[in-house]
Amino acid sequence: MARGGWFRRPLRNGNRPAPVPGDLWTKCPRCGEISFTRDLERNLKVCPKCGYHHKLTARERIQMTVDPDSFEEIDAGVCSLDPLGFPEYAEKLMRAQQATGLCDAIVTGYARIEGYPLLLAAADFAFMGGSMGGALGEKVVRMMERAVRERLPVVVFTANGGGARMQEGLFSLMQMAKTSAGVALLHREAVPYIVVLTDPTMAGVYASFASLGDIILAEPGATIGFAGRRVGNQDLGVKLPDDFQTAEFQQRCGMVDRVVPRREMRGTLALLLGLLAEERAHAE
Amino acid sequence: MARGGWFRRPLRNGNRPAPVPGDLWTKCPRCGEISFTRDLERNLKVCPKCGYHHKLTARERIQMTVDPDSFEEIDAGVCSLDPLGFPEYAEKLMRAQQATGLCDAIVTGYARIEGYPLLLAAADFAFMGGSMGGALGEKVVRMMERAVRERLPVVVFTANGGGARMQEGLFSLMQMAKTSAGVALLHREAVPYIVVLTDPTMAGVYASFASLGDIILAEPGATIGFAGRRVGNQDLGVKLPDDFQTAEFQQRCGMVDRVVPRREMRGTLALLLGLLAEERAHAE
Amino acid sequence: MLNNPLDFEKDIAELDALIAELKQMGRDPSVRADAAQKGIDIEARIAEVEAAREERLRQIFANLTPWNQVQMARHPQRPYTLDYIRMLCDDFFELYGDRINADDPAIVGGLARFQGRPVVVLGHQKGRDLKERQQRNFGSARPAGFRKALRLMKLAEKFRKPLIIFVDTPAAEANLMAEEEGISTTIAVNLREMIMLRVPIVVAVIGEGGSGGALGIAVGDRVLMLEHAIYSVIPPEGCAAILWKDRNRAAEAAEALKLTARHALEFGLVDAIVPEPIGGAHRDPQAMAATLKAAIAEHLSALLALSPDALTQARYAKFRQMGRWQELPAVHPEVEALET
Amino acid sequence: MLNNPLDFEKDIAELDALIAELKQMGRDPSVRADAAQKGIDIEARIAEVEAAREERLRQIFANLTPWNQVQMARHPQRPYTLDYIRMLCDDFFELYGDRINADDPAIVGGLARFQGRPVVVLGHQKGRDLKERQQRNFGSARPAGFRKALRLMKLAEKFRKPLIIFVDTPAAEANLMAEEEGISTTIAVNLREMIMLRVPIVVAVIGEGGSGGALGIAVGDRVLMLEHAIYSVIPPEGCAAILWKDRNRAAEAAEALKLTARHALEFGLVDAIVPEPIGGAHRDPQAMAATLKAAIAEHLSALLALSPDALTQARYAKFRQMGRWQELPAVHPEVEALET
Ligand SMILES: [Zn+2]
Ligand SMILES: [Zn+2]
Repeated sequence: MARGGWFRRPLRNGNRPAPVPGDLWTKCPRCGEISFTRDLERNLKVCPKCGYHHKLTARERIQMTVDPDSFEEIDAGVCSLDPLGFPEYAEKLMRAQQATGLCDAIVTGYARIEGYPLLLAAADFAFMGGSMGGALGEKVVRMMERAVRERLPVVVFTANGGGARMQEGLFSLMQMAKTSAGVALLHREAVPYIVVLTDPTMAGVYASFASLGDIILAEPGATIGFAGRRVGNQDLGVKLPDDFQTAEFQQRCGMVDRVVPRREMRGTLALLLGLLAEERAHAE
Repeated sequence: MARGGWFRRPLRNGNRPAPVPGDLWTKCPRCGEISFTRDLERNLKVCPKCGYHHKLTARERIQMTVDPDSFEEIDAGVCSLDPLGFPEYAEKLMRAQQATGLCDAIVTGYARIEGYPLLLAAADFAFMGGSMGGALGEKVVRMMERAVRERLPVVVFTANGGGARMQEGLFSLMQMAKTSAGVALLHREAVPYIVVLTDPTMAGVYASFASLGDIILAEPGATIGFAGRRVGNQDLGVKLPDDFQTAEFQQRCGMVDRVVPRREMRGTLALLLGLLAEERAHAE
Repeated sequence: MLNNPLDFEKDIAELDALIAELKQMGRDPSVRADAAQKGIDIEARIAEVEAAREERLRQIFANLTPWNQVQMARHPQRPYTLDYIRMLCDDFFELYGDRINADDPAIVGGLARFQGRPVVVLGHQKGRDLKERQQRNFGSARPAGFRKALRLMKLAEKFRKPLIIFVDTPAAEANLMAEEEGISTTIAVNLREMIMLRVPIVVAVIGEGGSGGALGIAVGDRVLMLEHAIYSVIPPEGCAAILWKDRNRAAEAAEALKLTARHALEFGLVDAIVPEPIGGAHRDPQAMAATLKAAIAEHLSALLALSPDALTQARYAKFRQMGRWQELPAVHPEVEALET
Repeated sequence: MLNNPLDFEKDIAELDALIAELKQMGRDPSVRADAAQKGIDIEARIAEVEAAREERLRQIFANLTPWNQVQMARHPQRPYTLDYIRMLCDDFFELYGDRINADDPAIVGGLARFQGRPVVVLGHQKGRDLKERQQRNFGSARPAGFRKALRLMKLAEKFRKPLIIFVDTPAAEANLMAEEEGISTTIAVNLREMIMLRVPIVVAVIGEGGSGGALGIAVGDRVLMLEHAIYSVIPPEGCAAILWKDRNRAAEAAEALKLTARHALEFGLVDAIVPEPIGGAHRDPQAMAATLKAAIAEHLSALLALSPDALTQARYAKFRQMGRWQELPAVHPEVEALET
């Protein structure tokens, strides 16, 4: 898939096209509250009435999180292929690229948070549900290998509702092993790795690099789990808890360290980066 | 406590005094069956009717398990002290020594099982419930350190219903850390460590070296657990399973690899020693 | 003869029945006499039908669709992990429990000897009859199963025993309890730990390689696939449900997913295909076991020549390169600006 | 002033009440005028009573019985782990969960700064009010708590952060669920892993050091005990029940068990006693925190000078030598035979 003309504009301004008039207002999917989109954005896209955390694009997430002008993207040109010739995949890919201005469902790069340098990844649900194909896996591993070489901590914002991208078949399943191999390197080399689970993080992504953080944070109310409610083989008569497969449920089950509201995320990450920052080994 | 005259005879013949006439018959505590003691012994002290595994003394256990004449005791002279001046402890100790012919509740030494050399320990419930004081801890750690030096596998038969020996106060609690430190050495040095949980194994012993085996076997029906049924803080209204704190319960809970009848124990240990025997590292 | 033939096995089943009938006739003296009088040679007739059967078998199995492969991989009479362990190994001593809170019978494993050498073997275990199938949860492992598997892998590493792993699962368990016990986390931890494990790992996909539940014990130095095994990111039924909102289009999905051993080998995602007896492993388990044993032995012996560092480096490199992508030239905003 | 004084604290409580009353009088102008007329100097009277109070306090606390020490260690107003973390550390960021199946609020911990240096802190946490006490299970940790503690210890080791651990528990949880989740195994694993942990570990027993539940997070390079803390292999009530079938003889058992800080230090089983403000830590938590902080800082700085190998070797040696025994000359059967 060659880089077409459509590809340039969104990449250059690094964001979605300007909102059409209908986007002036945004309706909260949880409580129905209608807010000025601009007000909502000032509130970090958190519903002022019920606290619902709207999904963010990868670029919005990065902008909200890192020090101004500190983000330096890497591997931006890594694009998915259609190795199986899977029905409709090529078209879907192109539409996702056009809609998001991204090559694939994750953006990686260098950044600083309150001065602390790090490598950061942010997934974009709008790109085919944030699903993990060969491009995503490659970008994640490259970032992790770079983190090991340069001894920089890694922060990953997940939003991969689709888990592995089935259109890439067994290749996509293997991204679970590939990204976890990256984490194994970080782990062996004691490079700090912080995961922030955002809405939604499921299946093959949650069952690989997303649940391997030294510290795992999550946004309030985010859907996080293995198999979708309908996909899961639920035993008859078992009543699912109301908060089944949410951030809060996962914290109760011991999988998540803290549920952190978006407003506190940047400060929390800065605090953690400071606490985990490398020191000279004590006399080793 | 000096070594008294009473001490010599039992140590020399290494076993209990000959049974008094009343011991000609033995009643099964589970099914009430009365057997000729001699027949019962021929049946490895397993009730021919219900399969109940009678408790064994340390020396009986060793004799039943190792190759004839292969056992060579070590550290036989390590004796408990009464570091707290605890009420009645000195007397209890002396009575236990006289009754069992042992210095303390465990016997350790070199042995062979179907030719495989190993270090072996067998606890003796008849010695103050097999409880763990300073002597037991010291003997266990010495054996483990020896196993590391000589690269011999370790097999431990536990039967420590009392757990830590409260008469030695905090000293006895620290035997949990001390024996587990021994296991940490075995673990780090990759020396095989097989535990056989026999009736009963509880509390401080089960919560230290007894549950740290690479492979954990148990005798059928053995009582194994943390706190005694009455000591445990059972929630009101919770019905305990019938087999609560048995070998079978612990296997169901994932803590025990296999429940092995006494008749198969020797063969099982030989098989495992063969499978775990050291080989040359493959090109390391 | 098979009890529950698949659709495309029905011809064979009929020929099998005919052969059986002829053989029974051949054992009846009066029938034989009668046939002889009529000039009918029963033996020759049997030989004819047997030849036809072989021919038909060859024909059928030369033209299996991907969906047929799915059916084959799930065949209820296929040998399972414990069957292979018994046929390939001696002195198997099964170990139980995850040392956390359970033993999961959907994954089995233990110590054994393979060609005389102590190894650790493990794998998913489906059940043969209804009761065992339920007890083993149809081979769908819960978190305790993956933890037991990891415990055995660490045991293997500690005592420097090679690992032989059999994969055969529809998927990992996904009910409420699995979620509460962190099924995702457990699988992820296995993936991370297997990559760095310092002993040789040979994996054989013997039936269903069902997504994360399979991969969670399948990060091997060599991954072999039996000829009729499948390996897929999603069950074809689930894929059809997502794509076309119609689980009945599973056969189409199976086609699209390219989940056969042949595809996995072409893609470089598995290392070798282990051929099955004609008609599938279940028609001659002993022959299948012999072939599989030879394949494992060959790969294991190559791996045993490597140091632990070389092993883990190669394993990392193997999984690290998986996936297909392209890299466009980096986009420089200034250049773009000039172009516009 | 304390709300629920212990028996032996009652005198103090009464004097406290008297002082409060006098002070209130002193604030009332009419009362003051009246007193001045009668030649009563309220300030002097307050000073007198305060002196008497100090004297009485000194008297009482110079003569605490072991049972009084047990009561002090369990005092409901004593500072708990989270109080000390807040008073001793900055930037505390609590971490949750064992990554297996739960978060146990009976053990708390996280990252923090101690004198500017990043550390990992953790400890048992009792509850202050009834609701919190139940939520935290009275500081009795379940398996998930010990697993969370181990997870944090491994985090500390990975990132080379020293560990500061606060011990304050009546005992480990012992109900059916704890047994099903392997409370014994979990404690044992912690003991084994702590011995080899490659970062400094300073432990402070701040209240109740309750048997295995305490030791399961207390294998430190330095183990400090607050003056009125206890450390025991068994609760005195349980000991009395076993010895005399009478839980009410707990005071005698406390005496026999020698469970005070002074004894533990004499026995060489802890490394130092941290003195408490007169009357106990709860009478002046800030002063207590300052003393404890200085003690931890001193020990930590000595440990930070050691290499990981030196640390683990010393830790092994420290716990390996614990216990008292004697060794009789080896018995040689031949010699025995000659003697007989
Ligand atoms: Zn809302
Ligand atoms: Zn019986």
